[in-house]
Amino acid sequence: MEKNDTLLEVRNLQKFFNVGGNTLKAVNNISFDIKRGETLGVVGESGCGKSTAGRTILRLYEPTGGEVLFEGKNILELNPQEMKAMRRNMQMIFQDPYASLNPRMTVGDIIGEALDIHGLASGQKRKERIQELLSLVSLNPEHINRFPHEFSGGQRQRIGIARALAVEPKFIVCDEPISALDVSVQAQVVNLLEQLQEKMGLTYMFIAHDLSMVKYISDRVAVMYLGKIVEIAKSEDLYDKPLHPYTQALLSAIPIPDPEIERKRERIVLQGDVPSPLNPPSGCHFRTRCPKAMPECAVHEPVWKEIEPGHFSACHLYN
Amino acid sequence: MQLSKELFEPISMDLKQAEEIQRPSLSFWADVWRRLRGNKVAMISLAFIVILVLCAIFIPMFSEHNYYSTDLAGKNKKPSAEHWFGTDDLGRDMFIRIWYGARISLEVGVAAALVDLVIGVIWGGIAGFFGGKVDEIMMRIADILYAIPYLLVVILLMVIMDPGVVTIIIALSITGWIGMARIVRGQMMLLKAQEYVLAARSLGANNVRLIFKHLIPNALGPIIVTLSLSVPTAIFSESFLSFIGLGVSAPVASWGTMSSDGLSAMRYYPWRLMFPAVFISLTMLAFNLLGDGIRDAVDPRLRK
Amino acid sequence: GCGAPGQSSSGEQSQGENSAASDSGSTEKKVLRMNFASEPPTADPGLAEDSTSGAVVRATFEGLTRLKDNKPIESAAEKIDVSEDGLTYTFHLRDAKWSNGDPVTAQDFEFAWKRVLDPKTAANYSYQLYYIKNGEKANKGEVSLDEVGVKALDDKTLEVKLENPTPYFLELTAFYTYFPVNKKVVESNPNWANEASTHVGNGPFKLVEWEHKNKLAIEKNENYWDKDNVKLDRVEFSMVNDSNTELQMYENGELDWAGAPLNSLPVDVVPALKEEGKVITQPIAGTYWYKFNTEQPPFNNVKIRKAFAYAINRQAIIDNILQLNQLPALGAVPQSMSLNPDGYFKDNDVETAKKLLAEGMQELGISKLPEITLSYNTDSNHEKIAQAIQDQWKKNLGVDVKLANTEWKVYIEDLHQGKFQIGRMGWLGDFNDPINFLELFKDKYGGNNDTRWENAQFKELLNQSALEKDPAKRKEILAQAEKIFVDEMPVAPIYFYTDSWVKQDYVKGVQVSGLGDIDFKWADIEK
Amino acid sequence: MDRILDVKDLQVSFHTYAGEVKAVRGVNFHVNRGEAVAIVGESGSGKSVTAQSIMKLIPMPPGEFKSGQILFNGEDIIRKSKKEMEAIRGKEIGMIFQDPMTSLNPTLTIGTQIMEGLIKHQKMSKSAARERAIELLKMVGIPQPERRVLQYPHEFSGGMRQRAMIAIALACSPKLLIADEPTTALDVTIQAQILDLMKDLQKKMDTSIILITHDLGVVAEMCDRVIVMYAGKVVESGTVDEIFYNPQHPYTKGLLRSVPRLDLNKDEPLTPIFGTPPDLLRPPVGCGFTARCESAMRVCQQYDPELQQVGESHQAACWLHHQLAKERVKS
Amino acid sequence: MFRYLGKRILFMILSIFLIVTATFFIMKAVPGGPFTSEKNVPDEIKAALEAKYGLDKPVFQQYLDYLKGVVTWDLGPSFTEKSSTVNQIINRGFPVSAYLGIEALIIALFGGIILGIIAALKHTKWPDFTSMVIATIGLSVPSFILAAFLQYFFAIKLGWFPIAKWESFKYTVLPAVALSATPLAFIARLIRSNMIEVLSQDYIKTAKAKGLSTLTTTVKHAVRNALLPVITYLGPLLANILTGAFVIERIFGVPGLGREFVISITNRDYTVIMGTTVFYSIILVVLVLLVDIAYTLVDPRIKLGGTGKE
Ligand SMILES: Nc1ncnc2c1ncn2[C@@H]1O[C@H](COP(=O)(O)OP(=O)(O)OP(=O)(O)O)[C@@H](O)[C@H]1O
Ligand SMILES: Nc1ncnc2c1ncn2[C@@H]1O[C@H](COP(=O)(O)OP(=O)(O)OP(=O)(O)O)[C@@H](O)[C@H]1O
Ligand SMILES: [Mg+2]
Ligand SMILES: [Mg+2]
Repeated sequence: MEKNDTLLEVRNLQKFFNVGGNTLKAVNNISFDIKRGETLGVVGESGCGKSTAGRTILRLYEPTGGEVLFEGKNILELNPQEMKAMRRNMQMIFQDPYASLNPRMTVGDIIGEALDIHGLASGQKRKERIQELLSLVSLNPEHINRFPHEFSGGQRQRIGIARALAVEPKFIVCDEPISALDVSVQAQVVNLLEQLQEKMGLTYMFIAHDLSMVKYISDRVAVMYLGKIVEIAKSEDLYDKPLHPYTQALLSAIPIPDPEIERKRERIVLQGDVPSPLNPPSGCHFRTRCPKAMPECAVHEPVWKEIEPGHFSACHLYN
Repeated sequence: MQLSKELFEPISMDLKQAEEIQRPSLSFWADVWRRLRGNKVAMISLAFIVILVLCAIFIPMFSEHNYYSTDLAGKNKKPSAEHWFGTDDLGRDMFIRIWYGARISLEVGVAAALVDLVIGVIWGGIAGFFGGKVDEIMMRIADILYAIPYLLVVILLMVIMDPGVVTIIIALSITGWIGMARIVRGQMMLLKAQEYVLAARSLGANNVRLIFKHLIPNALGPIIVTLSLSVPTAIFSESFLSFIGLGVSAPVASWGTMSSDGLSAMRYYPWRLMFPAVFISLTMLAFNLLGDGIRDAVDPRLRK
Repeated sequence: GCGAPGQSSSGEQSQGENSAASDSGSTEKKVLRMNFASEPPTADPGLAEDSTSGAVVRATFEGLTRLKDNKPIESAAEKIDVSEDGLTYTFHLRDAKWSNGDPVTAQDFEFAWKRVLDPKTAANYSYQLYYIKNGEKANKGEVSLDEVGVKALDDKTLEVKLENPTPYFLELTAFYTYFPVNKKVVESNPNWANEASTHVGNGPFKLVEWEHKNKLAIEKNENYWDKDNVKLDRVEFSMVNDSNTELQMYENGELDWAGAPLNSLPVDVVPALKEEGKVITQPIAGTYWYKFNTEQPPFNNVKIRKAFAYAINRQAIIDNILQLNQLPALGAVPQSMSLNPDGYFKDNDVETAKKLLAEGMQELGISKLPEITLSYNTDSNHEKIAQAIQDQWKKNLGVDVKLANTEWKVYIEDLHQGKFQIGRMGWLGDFNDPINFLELFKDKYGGNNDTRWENAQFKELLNQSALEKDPAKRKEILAQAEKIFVDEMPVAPIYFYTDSWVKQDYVKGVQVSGLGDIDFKWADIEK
Repeated sequence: MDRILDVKDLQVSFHTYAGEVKAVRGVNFHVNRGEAVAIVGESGSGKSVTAQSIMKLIPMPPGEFKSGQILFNGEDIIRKSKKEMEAIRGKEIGMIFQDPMTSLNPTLTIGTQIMEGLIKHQKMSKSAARERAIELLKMVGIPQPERRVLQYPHEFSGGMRQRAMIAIALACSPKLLIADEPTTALDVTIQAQILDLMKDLQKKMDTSIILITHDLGVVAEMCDRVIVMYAGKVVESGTVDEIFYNPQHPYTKGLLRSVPRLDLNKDEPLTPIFGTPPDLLRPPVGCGFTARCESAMRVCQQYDPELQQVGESHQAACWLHHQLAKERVKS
Repeated sequence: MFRYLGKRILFMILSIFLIVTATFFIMKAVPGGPFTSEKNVPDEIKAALEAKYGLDKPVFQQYLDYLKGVVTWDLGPSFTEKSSTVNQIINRGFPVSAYLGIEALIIALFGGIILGIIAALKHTKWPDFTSMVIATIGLSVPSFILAAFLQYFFAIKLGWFPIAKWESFKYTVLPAVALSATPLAFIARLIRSNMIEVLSQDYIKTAKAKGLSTLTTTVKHAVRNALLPVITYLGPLLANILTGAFVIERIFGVPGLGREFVISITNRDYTVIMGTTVFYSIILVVLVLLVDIAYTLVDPRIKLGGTGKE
């Protein structure tokens, strides 16, 4: 598959929230590209702005600044009519398989809503299409009239995927689609996503905090900390040779399901908590917890640069 | 235990079967109904209300008495075989008047609740959905409306409109919906942040669709509970309006009017107070208990 | 806070100890416990216009005359001279003192009356003084107050000139609008009547305690000229509005009196009370009637008006609903001043009514009556009567009438503006003379007519009566007028009011006049 | 070895409107002194119910002990009176809950909440208890504990709250600590801190730990032995090495295969366990895992296998270990 | 914090202004004036009366005059009660209503909390059912009927309390009980549902896991948290209860503000209507603010204005 042409470009994207009179910079100047057919993993601790970034890219939140180019077209400049059409290209899968399905609608209506909104099919054709989508995500097409609460978490997540696929999108933001699932069923969903990507040439932005899963599914991985991307690289590169101290700490913190390895492992345990995004530290946001912090880190924001080919990071260590 | 060898033959794993849902399919409301059915108190209340409605519809149709014919000589008669609930101070049959009163009270209750429902849900829905300035302004208006002397507004209304049940219903609807609006608004605030709303948005759903397909159906539980409580509130308010003299016009009498009429007769002709008062109280009790039952039945925390 | 009951701001009340004493030593003190249905709006005789204020003012002030057994007797005036033409009255005042010790002078009367007539005072009842020469003009600002026909010739002599010979003028002088006020006190403190401590009167009692909205007490005035005839030491008024509660308090021994004239008895308990023989009933000068809008069909037709009036069974309503021995009204003028005690038509005359209805409808050229609405202001008694009459009309005439009730003030406005077909109203006499009732309907747009009915002959007769000095002839003229009135039937009279009350047996001598005014001067407690 | 806790044939049901939910259907396991035991299993497999049974915190109704024994230091907890239980809770057994956001009372200061147990069990004075609370906070690594004792939970971050929870649970140096998914709600970096802390404290205080978790990585890091639960039953138990390197139950195997390893190649698909666990309202007749099991046999549908010794300290409940099954595989 | 308070107070003033304005014009639109009476007075007298009270001015001018009065807290004379100004009426009536209201509130809070707790602790058992029936009856019986029954049983039959009037403490008991019935029932139900919710919270499990007794857990951990939502409800409740309840005051002859309010409307006593409305709305908005402030004192999670809470 051709992976070289860029599907999505994000330039200096910003999303600020107003919280009780203060500005919360949930996403602060992030830039990256996603190529057609590629999966970009996004990792980072809770509250670092992953979901906000994903939602802003889909224009579910109005961005504060920056631009998002989808196939070269800036979607932030589209009028509501054009935006609605654009929504067929880009979809989202949500974290919580319980909260993301309307409990008062049948599975058929949940999936069919996309068809109704865009007028894609009606009557018998609508039903057939829904059943086709159900089969696509390996659910029993006869369950079309059931309600979400009758399904297990993994099945619900597949319903969510079927809903996203109904409009035949090119790009899907997967916002922690597996975090809420049991380990035993996480693989069901991940495998399904992989298969679909293969079959339909989908492009994913895959948000998660389970780094092992992100590594497994992504081509490239972006690491976020307090609203900023601190490192982006090919996924093997990132895991083999993390550059940013935060990435290093993050990787070392993952518990590995292998007692042997665990017994031998040396890990970097970060001190302290993630600072409040309302009042982030000056300079490099990570410096308060960084084991390698230097005086300079408090003064300047580190610049974003390509340290190795295709491996970008923002850290004073590499100046 | 004797196990035969055949038992240890492998069987092919049928994926479909593993995915099969074993419980029968139940929609949310079927589920609610099932739980409600298990609640004896709520069911008795519901039965009471149903019987009350049926009686209010049919008893006046088939009774030999009517609610307006006076018999001055036969006034203030004790309950008897002829007049089951006795007669009032104009010698009218209390039994039949109670059922006519039930019509008024229930009509007022249900209609006012419905109007509350429409205004309250839309008002609260819009305020909660759009939030921010819109919300601020709409809720302030509700607050202010709440503080304007109600009686004054009602008198003004009585001037503009002909007296009657409709006027009372409108009078009750002036401020009655505020509670509902607050509830719906709160629900909207909660629900609009739900991921399924976001999901619908990402599919390109417009606000109308979001509000009516996603938000309101999910707020229906609290809405129905509030509704079941606003019926007794309306009946209650109607009796207050009657007590201060703004009720339905005679000779039609609601329970409220009848009980305030009967109040002074409490010591001498207790049945004139007792019957309407007991009916008001039992009806309110039934609606309240039913409301509680519904609340328990729709509460997701008890659902598991 | 200071809202705590019992901690009333009684500091300013000099009689605080007295009242305490009266609680403990009730064997000596004669205390009458009454109830006002509401706070007296005022204790200023010039501004009073309701029965509650009237009761306070009548007890704490003394007019030129005072009604005893419905006859005016000299009070502040010792001697009264009336001129030949009946237009000039000269009052010779007796030596009397205000409760603060000042002498009561003729100037006080002149001042009080002119004060009422002064447009700046804006006294609602100033028209009660229109019988005085130039009274009306002065009140309307057409002439100066100096031209009003009242003058203090000296400290003890008051000369009054009238517009017309007014046979009932002496009765009027017993009315509170004619009471004097202490000129010095009023001029020095415009709010003198608002508190017990500043209130000054010349009556048998003085105001000693006024805890607004809660209670009021009067005590015997030691400065009163006739104090030997005042037996009561103290009258205490509570202010409980609810008539049921009032009666219960009476039955619990917390009150000595319940019911009229300060409140009413709850109708439902009346039969029981009557059975016990406790209810005292007295007719008063008032008529309860249904006004017809004579400008609108079908009540522009006399026969139809009459039909409706005749088809009412008044006695049944009185016996079963009102139950207080009211009298069926078969004329406009109440029994106490009646011109024709037998009435002008028959009660419950269904046959005639039916006939008249048919004729009336024929005259109007209709075969079916339009929708008819009977309006009344919201009140349970009015409602009961309306329902009974509605049913009677249905049964007797086969007419369906709709009932409509409205809030009081809205109702009055509607009635005054002619927005009604049949409307309930009552009239309580201001003074004991038929003219007070007939006059209402003199002018089509008269303030209290409402029916829009006018009759030249009727009008002429009333004008004549004003000039007639001979009481017998005058009565004759008025009777003619009433006959015309009843013939034309712009209103359907229903009943004449009575006042009914219950009182403890030891309460004696409380006077309730034919106008329903209560007077405590001669009251006594004989335990 | 010395058993601090011995759970024998524990059965717990809940009576709901829909019927009886057999949440725990005969669970057997034990915990040795000073040992860290993990309980793993899918959501709804009865882990929390088992843990709360040990504390007798199951709400009754709707809960009910159907049968079994929970021997703590040789005494049956199920038989204990309310008063006796109050003396055990907090003092002998401490407990940490999953969600640090909701398991602290929002209207009481952290200090008060730590002190409560101390005052109750150690009969400390208020000031002594406060001193001890400060010490405990310091011990769990909260900076400026003097100031922090006076603060309310909402002024703490998630990780700090979980530390405070640990301080509460360890306040009276209990012999057994039950941690019900103590890190699930936390970020990886914070999770690492907490796990570090728990390991540290376990060594220092010589407590036994029951750690309930989904995360096999955490198990590998923290625990000596593992108990695998499925549909209200223990299906396998053994040392970490036995479980991770030599799993005997198909469910355990599936579980291990479904998690990606960092060394796994992107091209190799993951191996999920298909299907869903059975509905405990209608527990299956045979083995609960049959419908999802690759090597299911007819017997699995009819009879429920019992826990069976498969190694020195290794037990599994699977018909595959039956003589007849082994014979069939051989042939 | 101060910015927040400033903003709140600004909003309060705006609200009061709007309430006053709306009430003023509605009042003017309602037919009948203070001088409309059964005995129609001659037009000239009416005109004189209107001139005396400034009612002859254009409505807008009257409105401005009135606003001026509100600002200087001089609410003018009463039209029907010639002996009182509106300020006096409020000064007299409010303490009475407030006294009665606070007494009723105490009864309601104590009774409601106790009933609610009993019900929650014995959830789905008979004490729960009994308390809820008691509470629901409180909501179901119209207050005038309840008042009449109280009078009948406790004053007439048993003679424990006087029937009516407002003199010493024992006169306050029956009206306070009658007035407390509805809020008591409401609070009981609120507490019950809050308690049930709170009892299912994790921190209650934590408390139990510490070995605390049921009593300590209930009192220290559950009740406290269950009470919080009641505080929000207290604002409007207090405003209503403090400014008096017409029906109760009428039946028991209590000289409170509630009676004033209703009677002034039926009398079209313009200044009293406006005065009591202004007073009520001030009490309402101030109490709502106070309750919000109180909430932040009781619930450490909430900071004034911190979350832009409305
Ligand atoms: N609608 C909103 N209003 C105000 N603040 C918000 C809003 N949505 C998110 N935030 C804040 O923005 C920051 C980033 O939130 P976001 O949800 O994007 O984080 P995340 O990385 O997705 O975290 P998680 O892993 O917990 O999902 C957080 O501090 C959050 O509190
Ligand atoms: N109070 C209760 N009422 C009814 N059923 C309950 C109750 N508590 C637990 N259950 C049921 O018991 C079963 C086991 O629940 P438990 O909480 O022990 O699962 P778990 O293994 O801890 O799962 P998780 O990983 O999701 O925490 C579930 O089916 C659950 O629905
Ligand atoms: Mg997120
Ligand atoms: Mg659990």
